[in-house]
Amino acid sequence: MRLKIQYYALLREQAGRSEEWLETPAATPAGLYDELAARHGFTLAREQLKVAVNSEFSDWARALEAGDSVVFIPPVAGG
Amino acid sequence: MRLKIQYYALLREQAGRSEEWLETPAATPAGLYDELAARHGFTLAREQLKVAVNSEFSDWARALEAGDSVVFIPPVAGG
Amino acid sequence: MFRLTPQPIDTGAARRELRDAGAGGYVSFEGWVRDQNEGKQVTRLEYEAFAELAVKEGERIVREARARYPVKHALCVHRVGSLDLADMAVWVGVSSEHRGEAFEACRYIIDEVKHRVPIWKKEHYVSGDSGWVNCERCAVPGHAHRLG
Amino acid sequence: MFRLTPQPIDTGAARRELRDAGAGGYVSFEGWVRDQNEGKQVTRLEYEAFAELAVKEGERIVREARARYPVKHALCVHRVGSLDLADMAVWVGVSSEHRGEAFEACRYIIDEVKHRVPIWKKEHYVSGDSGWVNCERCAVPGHAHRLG
Repeated sequence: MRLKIQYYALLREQAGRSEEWLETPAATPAGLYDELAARHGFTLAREQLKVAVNSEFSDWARALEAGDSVVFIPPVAGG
Repeated sequence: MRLKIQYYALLREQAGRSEEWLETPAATPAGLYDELAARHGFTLAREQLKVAVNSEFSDWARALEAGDSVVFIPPVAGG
Repeated sequence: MFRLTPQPIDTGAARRELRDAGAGGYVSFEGWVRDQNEGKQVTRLEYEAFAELAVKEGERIVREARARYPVKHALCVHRVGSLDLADMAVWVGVSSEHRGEAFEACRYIIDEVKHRVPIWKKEHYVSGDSGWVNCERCAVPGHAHRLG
Repeated sequence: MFRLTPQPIDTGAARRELRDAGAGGYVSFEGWVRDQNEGKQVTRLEYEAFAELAVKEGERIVREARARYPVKHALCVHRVGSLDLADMAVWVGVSSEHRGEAFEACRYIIDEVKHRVPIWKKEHYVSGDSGWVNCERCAVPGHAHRLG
């Protein structure tokens, strides 16, 4: 399944890119993060993050579909 | 004893003046207000007012001295 | 600091007095003249102050706020004279390291100013009538207006 | 309403959007870049947003505030990009008939925005080091900086 991943803040720096398209066997955001954390050496644990699919907050166990756009959201610090 | 009285807001309108010098037998602000209320037809009861002597809040039973400046303070409505 | 002014309040200048390199939060309050009050249509207002005591009491309130909350700077400016609808009657600004104190101190100042500072407000209504706010029920009907 | 802007926040224009003939109280909050945070001397900041979701979530927060408190208007504008010391990072303004609701709603919006809206802040320090706020303890020391 082919997915689009966008990276922000610390994850963007650790991934060394703002986005990528990925062919993945991951069925859920949880599985996808584990795969990407291993590849990019992410230092944030999944429990510290939220996840968005197609620009809306999502459950980690949601079934991903081809073409979905996924964003992992590090602890925010607006204001 | 000669005193200076300044009037504001509703009391100024009811007294028809902003200030006056007055020769009075009143020994306290309480006595002075009763005298002036009778003369000027003030509609506010003394219990609704505060009083200032020489530009500082005062007790109604304070002993007035010659030359004191007295202001009766109707319910305020700033802001 | 507490000031009275017969001129429109210059909020830009007032705000600049609160700048501080260590301040991360800034809260301001503005009181605007509404087009109605207690069911009556208002056309304009007059504010009158016992200036000397108003400034003293206003300064006391700002000092109290600074003693209660660890803020960087706090200032209140109150307008006097004739105001039209939507004009600004009062401005309060507070800067602090963190936002909580700025909110609390700003709220404290405006609440106390409204209750304690010797400033009075006369409302003029569409009906042609007028009245001193908070003194209306006290006064004989029409009395204040007749002598005003 | 919630907006992101890469330009300095125009508070005068934002405030004008909140004018209302029936509003008697107006409360605004500004977040300023402080010269230090958690004991470190800050030289500048970068704010980065996941814009599409940030605006959605920000709009939700403002709608929640309006549902909780009977306010006339409410608006939040958040800056993104590179900011210097004393620059304004975020602005919240609320107008309401009476002041209590404006204070409550303004506080609600800034508190929720800081916790929920996907915006991140990278601090640059006098030491030459830098770090993503709230992620520092999570990250391997120096890691973020090395790749930054």
